[in-house]
Amino acid sequence: MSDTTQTIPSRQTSKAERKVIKEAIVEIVSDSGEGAQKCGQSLGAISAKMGNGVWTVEIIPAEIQPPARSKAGASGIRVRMGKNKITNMGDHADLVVALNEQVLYGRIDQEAYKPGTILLIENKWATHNEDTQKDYRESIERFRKLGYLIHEIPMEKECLKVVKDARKGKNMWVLGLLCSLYDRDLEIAASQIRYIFRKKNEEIVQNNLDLLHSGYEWAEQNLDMHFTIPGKLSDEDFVVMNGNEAVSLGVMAAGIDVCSMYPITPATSATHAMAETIESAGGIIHQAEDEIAAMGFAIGSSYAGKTAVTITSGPGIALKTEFIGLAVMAEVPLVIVDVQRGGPSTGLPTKVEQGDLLAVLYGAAGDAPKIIIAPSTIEECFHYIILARKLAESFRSPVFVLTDANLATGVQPFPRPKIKPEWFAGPIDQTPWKDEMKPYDWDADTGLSKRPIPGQKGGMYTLTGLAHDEDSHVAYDPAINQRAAENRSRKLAALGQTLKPPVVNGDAEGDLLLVGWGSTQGAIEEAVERAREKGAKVSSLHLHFLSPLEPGLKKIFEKFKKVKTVEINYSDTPGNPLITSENRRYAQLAWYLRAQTLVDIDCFSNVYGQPISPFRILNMLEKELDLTLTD
Amino acid sequence: MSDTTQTIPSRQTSKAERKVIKEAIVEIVSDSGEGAQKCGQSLGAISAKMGNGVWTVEIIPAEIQPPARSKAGASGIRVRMGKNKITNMGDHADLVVALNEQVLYGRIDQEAYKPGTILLIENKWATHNEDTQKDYRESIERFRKLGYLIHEIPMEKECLKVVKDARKGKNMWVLGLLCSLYDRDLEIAASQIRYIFRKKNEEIVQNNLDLLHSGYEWAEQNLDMHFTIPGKLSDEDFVVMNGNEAVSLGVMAAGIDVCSMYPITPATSATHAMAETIESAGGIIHQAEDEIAAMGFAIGSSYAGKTAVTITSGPGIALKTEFIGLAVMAEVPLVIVDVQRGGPSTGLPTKVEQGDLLAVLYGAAGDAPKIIIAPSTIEECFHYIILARKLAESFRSPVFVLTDANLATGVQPFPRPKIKPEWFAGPIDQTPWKDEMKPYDWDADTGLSKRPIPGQKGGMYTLTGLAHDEDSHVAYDPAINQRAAENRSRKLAALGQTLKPPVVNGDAEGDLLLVGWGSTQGAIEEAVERAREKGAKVSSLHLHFLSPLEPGLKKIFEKFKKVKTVEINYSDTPGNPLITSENRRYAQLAWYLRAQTLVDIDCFSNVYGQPISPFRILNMLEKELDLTLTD
Amino acid sequence: MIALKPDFCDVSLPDANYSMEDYSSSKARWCSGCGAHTILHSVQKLCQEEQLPPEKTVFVSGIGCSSRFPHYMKTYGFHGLHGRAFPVASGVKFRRPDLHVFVVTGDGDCCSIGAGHWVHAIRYNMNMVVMLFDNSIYGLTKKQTSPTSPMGTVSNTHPAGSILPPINPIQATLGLPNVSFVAQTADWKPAHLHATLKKAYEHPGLSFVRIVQRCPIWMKDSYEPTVKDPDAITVLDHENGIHLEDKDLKKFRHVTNHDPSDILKAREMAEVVKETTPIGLFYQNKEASRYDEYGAHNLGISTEDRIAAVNSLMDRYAI
Amino acid sequence: MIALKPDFCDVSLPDANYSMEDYSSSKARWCSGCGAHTILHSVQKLCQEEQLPPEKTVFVSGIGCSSRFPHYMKTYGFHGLHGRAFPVASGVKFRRPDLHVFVVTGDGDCCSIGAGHWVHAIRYNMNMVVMLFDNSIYGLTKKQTSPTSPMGTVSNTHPAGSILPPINPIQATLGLPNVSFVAQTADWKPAHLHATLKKAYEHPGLSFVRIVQRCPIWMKDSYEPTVKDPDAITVLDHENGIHLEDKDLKKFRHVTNHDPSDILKAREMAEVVKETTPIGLFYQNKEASRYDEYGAHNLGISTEDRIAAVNSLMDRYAI
Ligand SMILES: Cc1ncc(C[n+]2csc(CCOP(=O)(O)OP(=O)(O)O)c2C)c(N)n1
Ligand SMILES: Cc1ncc(C[n+]2csc(CCOP(=O)(O)OP(=O)(O)O)c2C)c(N)n1
Ligand code: SF4
Ligand code: SF4
Ligand SMILES: [Mg+2]
Ligand SMILES: [Mg+2]
Repeated sequence: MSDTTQTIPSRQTSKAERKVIKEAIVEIVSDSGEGAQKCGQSLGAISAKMGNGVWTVEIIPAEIQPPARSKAGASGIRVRMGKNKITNMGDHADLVVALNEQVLYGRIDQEAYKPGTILLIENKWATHNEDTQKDYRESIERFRKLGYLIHEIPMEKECLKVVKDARKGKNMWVLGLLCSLYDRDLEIAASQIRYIFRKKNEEIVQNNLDLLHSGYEWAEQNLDMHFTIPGKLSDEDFVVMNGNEAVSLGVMAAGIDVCSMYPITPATSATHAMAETIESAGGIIHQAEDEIAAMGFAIGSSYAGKTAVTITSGPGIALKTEFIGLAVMAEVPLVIVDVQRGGPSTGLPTKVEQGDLLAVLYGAAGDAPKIIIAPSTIEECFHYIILARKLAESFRSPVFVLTDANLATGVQPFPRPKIKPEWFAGPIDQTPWKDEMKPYDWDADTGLSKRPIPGQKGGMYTLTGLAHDEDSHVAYDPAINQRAAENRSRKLAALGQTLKPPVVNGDAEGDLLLVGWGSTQGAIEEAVERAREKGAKVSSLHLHFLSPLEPGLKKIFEKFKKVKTVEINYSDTPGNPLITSENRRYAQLAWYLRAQTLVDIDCFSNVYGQPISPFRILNMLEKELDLTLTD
Repeated sequence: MSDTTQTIPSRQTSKAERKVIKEAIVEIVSDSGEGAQKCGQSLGAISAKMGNGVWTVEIIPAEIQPPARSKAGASGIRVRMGKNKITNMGDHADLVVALNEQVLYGRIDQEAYKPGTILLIENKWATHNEDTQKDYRESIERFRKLGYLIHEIPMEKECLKVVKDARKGKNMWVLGLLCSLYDRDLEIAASQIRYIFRKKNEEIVQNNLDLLHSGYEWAEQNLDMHFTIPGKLSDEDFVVMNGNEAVSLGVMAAGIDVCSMYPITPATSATHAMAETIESAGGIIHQAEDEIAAMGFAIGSSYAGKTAVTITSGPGIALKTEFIGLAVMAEVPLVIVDVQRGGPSTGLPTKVEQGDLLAVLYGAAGDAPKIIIAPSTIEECFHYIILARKLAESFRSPVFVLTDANLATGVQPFPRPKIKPEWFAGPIDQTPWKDEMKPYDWDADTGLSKRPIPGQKGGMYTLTGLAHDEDSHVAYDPAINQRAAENRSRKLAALGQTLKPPVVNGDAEGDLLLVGWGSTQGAIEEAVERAREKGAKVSSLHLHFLSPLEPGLKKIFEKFKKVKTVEINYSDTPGNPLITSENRRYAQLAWYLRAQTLVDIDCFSNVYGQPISPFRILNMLEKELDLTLTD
Repeated sequence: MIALKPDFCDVSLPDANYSMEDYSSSKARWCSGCGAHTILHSVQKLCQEEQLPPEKTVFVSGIGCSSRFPHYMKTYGFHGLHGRAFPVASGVKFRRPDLHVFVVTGDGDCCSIGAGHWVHAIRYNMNMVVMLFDNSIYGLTKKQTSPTSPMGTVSNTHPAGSILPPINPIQATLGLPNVSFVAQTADWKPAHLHATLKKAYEHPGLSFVRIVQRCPIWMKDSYEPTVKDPDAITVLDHENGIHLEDKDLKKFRHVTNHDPSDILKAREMAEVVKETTPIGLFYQNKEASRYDEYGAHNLGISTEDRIAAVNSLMDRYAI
Repeated sequence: MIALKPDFCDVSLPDANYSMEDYSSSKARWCSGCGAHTILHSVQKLCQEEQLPPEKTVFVSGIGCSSRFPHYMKTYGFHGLHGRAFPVASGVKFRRPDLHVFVVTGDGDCCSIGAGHWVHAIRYNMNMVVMLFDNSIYGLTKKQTSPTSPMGTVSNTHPAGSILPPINPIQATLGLPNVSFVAQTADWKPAHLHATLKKAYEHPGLSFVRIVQRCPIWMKDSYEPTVKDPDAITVLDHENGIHLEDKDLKKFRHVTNHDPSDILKAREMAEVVKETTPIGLFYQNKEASRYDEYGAHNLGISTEDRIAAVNSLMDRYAI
C-alpha cells in the first residue's frame, strides 16, 4: 500500500475543469449498516472546516434492520453545502450516490429528486443474480425516463483493489469520490478520518485513508463533473451537531441536576448524547419506568430545589398531561422538552410534525397557563434550554421547549458557545424563610411569588394540587380559586411585558406575510428571499415565544394584505369536500393566532412527515401571488 | 301516638293567611349526616307530584365527615319550586332552615342569601355549653345586621316530644314544617315518607309520620308566614333524578354492554346509580385499575364489537389522552362521558367547572378530530348517551359527552321516557366480510368506512396507532398520512352537514347575544327572559354540538351588536393588570368561536366553583347594556 | 380454551384444515437472527395444530419490536399503545368468550410502563395466553436499559452499566393474587418453546409465559454465552409440567423435578437455580377464579328483558 | 436514616428539643374513629423522638383520605396526584440525601392506580419510609371496591359483592427485586404500630409498611371482628424483628418466631397464618443496593468542573 502523503494529487494538477457553484445538495443512500451516514457527516464536517455553510440530515428507515435493497429500507444522509450559511435541507438533490438502486424509490416518492439530478449508482448489481440484474436494469431504465442523469460506478470493484471486505469500507471510498467532485481538501478529509477512527487500530485507519484516496483518484480519472464551492474561512471556533445534541449540551450548561426521562423516538438521542458526560457535569440521568413517573420524579426533584428537565415526544406529553396540570397549579419550576413527531397516536414516530402546540397549550383540564418557547435553529436548541431553566425559576412555572424531528436530526455548524458560569443553577437556597412570608405570596401586579425549598427553616408548607390559598391551604372560600387563577394567568402577562415585538423578515408591509414557528424558519426565509429577488411583496415573521405570545402581532399583521402561517401539521385544504371557512380545521399556530388577533389568518401546512422545503413554499407563493418564482 | 289520618288538619281550617307566590327557593343546611338532603329531596318530590316545576341541588362538604358546626361543613340542599318549569338553582334563597347557625357562614360566603332571606334556626344551641351559646348569640347578631329575618325554632325540643333520638328524625319534622309553610299536600308527603322508609320497619315509618305532622302542626300554630305555589297537575308520568342518574339510565337504554370506569368525583355516582341494575339490563361495570386501563378496556371491548362507555372527570381525561389519540387514529367507536369539575389539577373536586372543552378538543398530539356533544338539561343527559352510541358507531369515532358537577347533582323532574327497542345496540355483525372491502375503505366524500369485527370471516386486519393505509398496513409512503388525516377530518364535516343551525332564544337580532353550552342554559335563558321583560334587546344561543360545531353561527352572530359567551371557566377580566385584548385568556367556547368565526366574541366567566345564577348574569347585563334589570 | 356460549346466532363450525399459510401475512421485518422469528413460527404452528379459526383469533400487543407481532399474523390483531396491551386484551375478551386472545408484550412494555396493568391482568386471570418477549433491552428504541437488563448492562442510557438488579418476571408474577399459570422458556429451544405455548394455550385462565429472547443487534454478548453453554439451562420437569418428548428432554444436561402445584417451591425455583436459568412450568392452578367468566355470565339478554330492567330502575325515580 | 453529605454549605445542627407541637399543624379532618388519627399521632411521636428537623422532613402522598396526611404535619409536604406519590418522593430524595422522606399512600393509591410505580419504587430501594394505609376500600370517593377489598366486599361499584381475590401487598412486595424491608402492623395496636414505624425509620433503604387501617364509615363490619377478636392476629417475633416490650408482647395470644432474613419463609408467612393476620417484620436486607446513594454520588461538583465537563463534550463536536 502506498503511503498517504505521496498519493495526494495536488489539486492544481487535476485535469478536470472545476465549475464554481454557490451550493450543492448531495445524498448518499444505501441499506442500513453501510456507513452512508458516517460518510455524509464527514463530508459535512470537512465542508464546514473549509468555511462552507452546511446542513446535513439523516435518512432513517422505519425498522431497525429493514430488508436489504428495499424501498422502505432507504438509509442514508443528505448534505447541503454552500458558499453562505445554510439553514435547511433544501429542495431537490443535485447529486446522489446510491449503494443500490432500490433504495432510491423511497426517496423518489418523497420528491427528493428532480429531472437533471445526477445519480451515481453501484453497478455490481448489474452482474448479480438474475432477479437482481433484472430489477437493476428495469430501475436504471425508469430512472432515465424520469430524467435523472445516471452514472454506473464500479464501487465494490474499486474498493476490493484496496481492501478485502468492500462492504466495510465503501463509504470512505465514496467520501473520496465526493471530495474529488466537490473539491474538498484531502488533508482535512484525512484528519477527519483519523478522528473518526481514533479508537481503532492503525491498520484500520490506513485502510480507510487508502479508500479515501482510491475514491478520489478514481473520480479524478473517470468523471468529468468537478465543482468547487468557495468558502469563507473564519478563525472563529465552530461546533457541528444536531438539535438533540445541542439540547443535551444545553441541559448541562444550564447546570440542571436531574434529567428524568423515558425513552421515546425522536427524543431519546438527546439523552444518549449526554449520558457519558453528565455525571462529571454534576447531573444524573434518571430513566424512569414510564413518562408519568419521569414527570413526577422531575417535579419532586424541582420541588426539592433541583429544577429538573424531562425530555419526551407526543405520546409522552399525553401521559404527562395530568402532572402538567399539577405543575401549573402548584407553580413548580420545571423544563419539559418536547421533540415533536408525527401524530396522532403512534403516528409517524421517526418523522417530523409540529403537532403538539395546541396539546401543550390546552392539554390539561381547567385553565393551565404555562410558558412555551420554540427554538428554530440547532444553535437555539442549546441556548433555549438555558433560557428555559431561568424562566422556570423566575416565573415559578413549567416551561416547554418545543423542538421537532427535523431539528433533532438536522446537523449544522455554529460558533462554539463560550460556557458562562452564570448559566448554571446556583446552590439551592437553604437560608431561613422569612416568617411573615407565605408560600404563595402572590405579587398583586405580576402574580409572582417566591417558593420555600425543603431545608429552609420556617418555610414548611404542603404543596397541593387542590385549589389553595396563599398559605397553600385547601380553599373552601370560592373567591380563592378565582384569585389564584388570576395570579397564575398574570405571570404570563408579566413575562409578555418583557418581550419585544418580533422583527419582520423583509418589508414591514406587503401582499403577504408568512408566519412560522420552530424548525421551519430556514426554509421559510430562504423561500421569501428567493421570492423577493423575483419581485414578490412577501415577508415573513418567525415566533419563538408561543406562550405568552410575542406582543404587537395584530399591528404587524394589519400591514399585510394577507397573513398565512407555514407549519408542518394538519389543516383542511380549502376546496376539499365539505370544507368551509367556518368548519375548517386550521394549522395549530394559525388557529391560535386567529383566536387571539381576530385577523383572518390562512395556513399552508401538511402532514407528509417531511420538513417543508423552500421549493414547496415557493410553489405555494406562486399560486398565492400568481407569479412565476420557481425556475 | 295519634293515627295519621285524624291528625291531618284540613287546610281550609288553617288560621294562617296564605300568600300566593310564583316560586320559592328553600334551603335546608346542617352538619352532614342529619338528613337535610333527604328532607329536601322529599320536598322536591312532593312539589313535583303537586305539578310544580322543581330544581334541587345538594350542598356537599369537601370532607366525608367534616367537623360539626363548622363553616366548611355545610351539608344540605337547595330546593327551588315554582308554578312553571324550573331549569336552574336560581339566585338567593327565600327561606333557609338551619340545624345549626355555623354552617350558614359557608353559604353566606357563596352569596346564597340576600337581605330579607328568612332564616329558621335550631335554637337548642342558645342553651348549649358556654362557647356554643356565645357563638350562637354572636352569629344571630351578625345575621340580623346582614338583614336576614331570623326565627329561632325549638326543633330538637319539639321532636323530643315525638321521638327519643331527635338527631335521627329532625329532618322529617322540618319537612312537616315546610309542608305547612308552602301548603304541601300532607297525603302526598305521607306517601313519600312511606316510600323512603319502605325497607324499614313499621315503627320507624310511624315515627317519621308523627314527626311530619308534629312539624306541620307546630308551624301552623306558631308561624305566620304561609305561602301557596299553584301547580298545574298533568296526567303525564314524570321521573325526578339528577344528571348522573340520567346518564346511568341512558347507558342502559343505549344497550351499552360495557361500562369501564375508575372512580372519580363527581362522575362516580353515575356508576353507582346503575350498579345494581345494569347486569339484568345485559351490561356489566368494569372497575379498572386506573383511568388508562378503563379506557384501554373500553377500546378493546369496542374493537371486539361491543361499543363501550367510560365515565370520568378532568384528571381522568388527562390520563386517557394517549388512548383518545389512538381511538381517533384507528377510528374506534366509543362513548366517553366527562363530568367536569373544577381544575386545573385536583382543583375543586366536588365543584362545577366547564373547564375541559379545550382539553377534549386539543388534548392529544397531532390532529385528532372527534365528536363532542354537551347536554344542557337532566333529561338531555339521558338522551345524549343514546345519541352518542349511535354517533360513535355511524361515524366510527370516539364521542365525548360533556356534563358537569352542576348537572350531576342537580335534580329535576321530566316526562318519563318511553324506552324504545331501536335505542339498543343490536347484536354484533358476524356475517362474513366482503372480501374486496378494505378495513379502512374511506368514502371519498364523507371519510366514512365500515369496520370489520373479530369473528367476521375474511375481515382479519391488525388495528394500529401507527399511520396506516386503507388496509391498516403501516404507512411508508408519506402521502398516506395526509390522505388518512383528511378522511378523519372529513367525517366531522359530513356530520356537520346533517346538523341544522341552532335556534336563537329571543329575537334573531339585537344589542347582545349570549352564547352558552352545557349546564348553564336554564340560568342564561331565565336571565334573558327577565331582561327582555324589562326591555333589553338581548337574546341567547345554546350550543349542543361542540365538535363539529353547529352550522351558520357566523351569520347568527353578525345580527347582533355584540356577542358574549357565558361560561363556568376561567377568563381574564378585562381591566385586570397587564391584560390586553391580544393577550387575554378567553373562556373556552369564546376562544374556540373566535378562531372559527373571527367574530369579536367577549366572554363572561369565572371559576367560583358555583353554577352561574340568573342574578349574576342580570348583573352583567346591566353593566353591558346599562339598564336596571335587577330589583 | 374453554369457549363459553357466544351471545349471537352464528354457530357455524370453523372450516376444517387451516394450513400454516392461513396464519402468516407479510414477511416479518425483524432483524435476521432475532428470536422473535422462531416464536412467530411456533405460534403459527400452534394455531394450525389447534385449527384456530383466524377470524376468531386476536393478537393484542403494545409497542416495541416484539409488539409488531400481530402484523405478521393473518388473524385479527390490535397493535396498540406502549404498555397497554393488557387492558385492551382484557376488554376484547370480556364479552367475547368465543375469541381466542393472545397477548404479545416486551420486557419494557410489560415490566416497565405496563407494570401496573401486568399486576392487575394476573389478578383478573382472564382466559388468554400472554407471551413476554424478554430480550432484556429496549430494542425498537435502540438499546436503553430495561427493567430486566442484568445489573451492569451497558446501554445508551447507562453507558457505565445499569445500576439496579433486574426484575424477575417469574418471581414477581408468583407474588400476585389469583395467579394461575407461570412458565418460562427460550426462543432457541424450539421444542420446549412449542410445548410450553401448547400447555399455555390449553390452560383455562391467564397463562403467563416469559420467553427469553435473543436480540443479536443489541444484546449479542449477553445471550450468546447462554445459548452456547449446555450448562446454562435447567429444565423443570414433571408429569403435570411442560411435556417434552424424551429425545428432546435428553438434549438438556440439567433436569430437575418440580411440581407445578406447589407455589412455595415455585418461588424458590424462580430464583436462578444453581447458576442456571430454569425453564418449564413453575406454577399452575386451574381453579383460580376467572374474570372472563364473570364477563360472560349475562350475555345474550333479550331487548325485551333489557327494557324491563331499565324500566324497573326508572320506577325508582317515578313520581 | 443515613444522611449523606449535603451538597450545600448550610451545615448548622437542628435546634434541639422539638416538641410534639412542632410536628402538628391544623386539626386532622378525618372521621372520628378513623384509624388514620392513631397513625398520625404515632408518626408525630416518632419525629419527636428522633428529633427530626421539620424543615428537613418531607411527607409525600397521593390522593385519598390517607393522602391528606401531609396537611396535618408541620413539616414540608407534597400532596400530589392519585397514585403518583412514589415517583414524586423518589425525585425529592434523589439529590437531597439530607432530607427525611416519608410516603403516605392508600390501598387504591398504591395497589391500583399506583401499582406500576410501587413495583419500581421497591426496586429503586431509596432511603424512605412508605406507609400504606390499607383500609381495603376507596374512602374519599365513598366506598368503591379496592384491590385489597376481601372477595365479596359489598361496595357501591359491586353491590352484589366484589368478585376477585384481593392483592396481598406483603406477598406482592416480597416478589419484587431489591426489596429490603417489608412489615405489617395495625392502627389499633399502638405499641406495635410505633415499634414498626421506628424500625422502618431506622432501616437504610425503602421500608414498606402495610398498616391495616380502620374505616368506621365504610368498612365497620369488615374490621370490627378483627379488632375485637384476640385470636385474629399473630405476631411475628424475632430478635431482629419488631421490638415490643414484654408487657406489650404479652397482650397478644398468638406469637410465632420468624427470622426476617429468610425471604422464602417470609413468603410463606405472608399468606394468612392459620386464619389470623400476621403482623411484624417479614423481611429485611440492609445490603440491597440503593438508588438514592447513586443519586447522591456526584453532588457538589463546582461550576468550574461543570464547565470543564461541558467543554469536554463540546470538543467532540468541534471542527
Ligand atoms: C408512551 C410511549 N412511550 C415511549 C415509547 C417509545 N418506545 C417504543 S417501544 C419502547 C420500548 C421497547 O422495549 P420492549 O418493550 O422491551 O420491546 P422490544 O422492542 O425490546 O421488543 C419504547 C420506550 C412509545 N412508543 N410510547
Ligand atoms: C386520576 C384520578 N383518578 C381518580 C381520582 C379519584 N380518587 C380520589 S381518592 C381515590 C381512591 C381513594 O382510595 P385509597 O387510595 O384507598 O385512599 P383512602 O381514601 O381509602 O385513604 C380516587 C379513586 C383522582 N383524584 N384522580
Ligand atoms: S432490535 Fe433486537 S429485538 Fe428488535 S428486531 Fe432486531 S434483533 Fe429483534
Ligand atoms: S372515610 Fe374512612 S378512611 Fe376516610 S376519613 Fe372517614 S373513616 Fe377514615
Ligand atoms: Mg425488550
Ligand atoms: Mg383505602
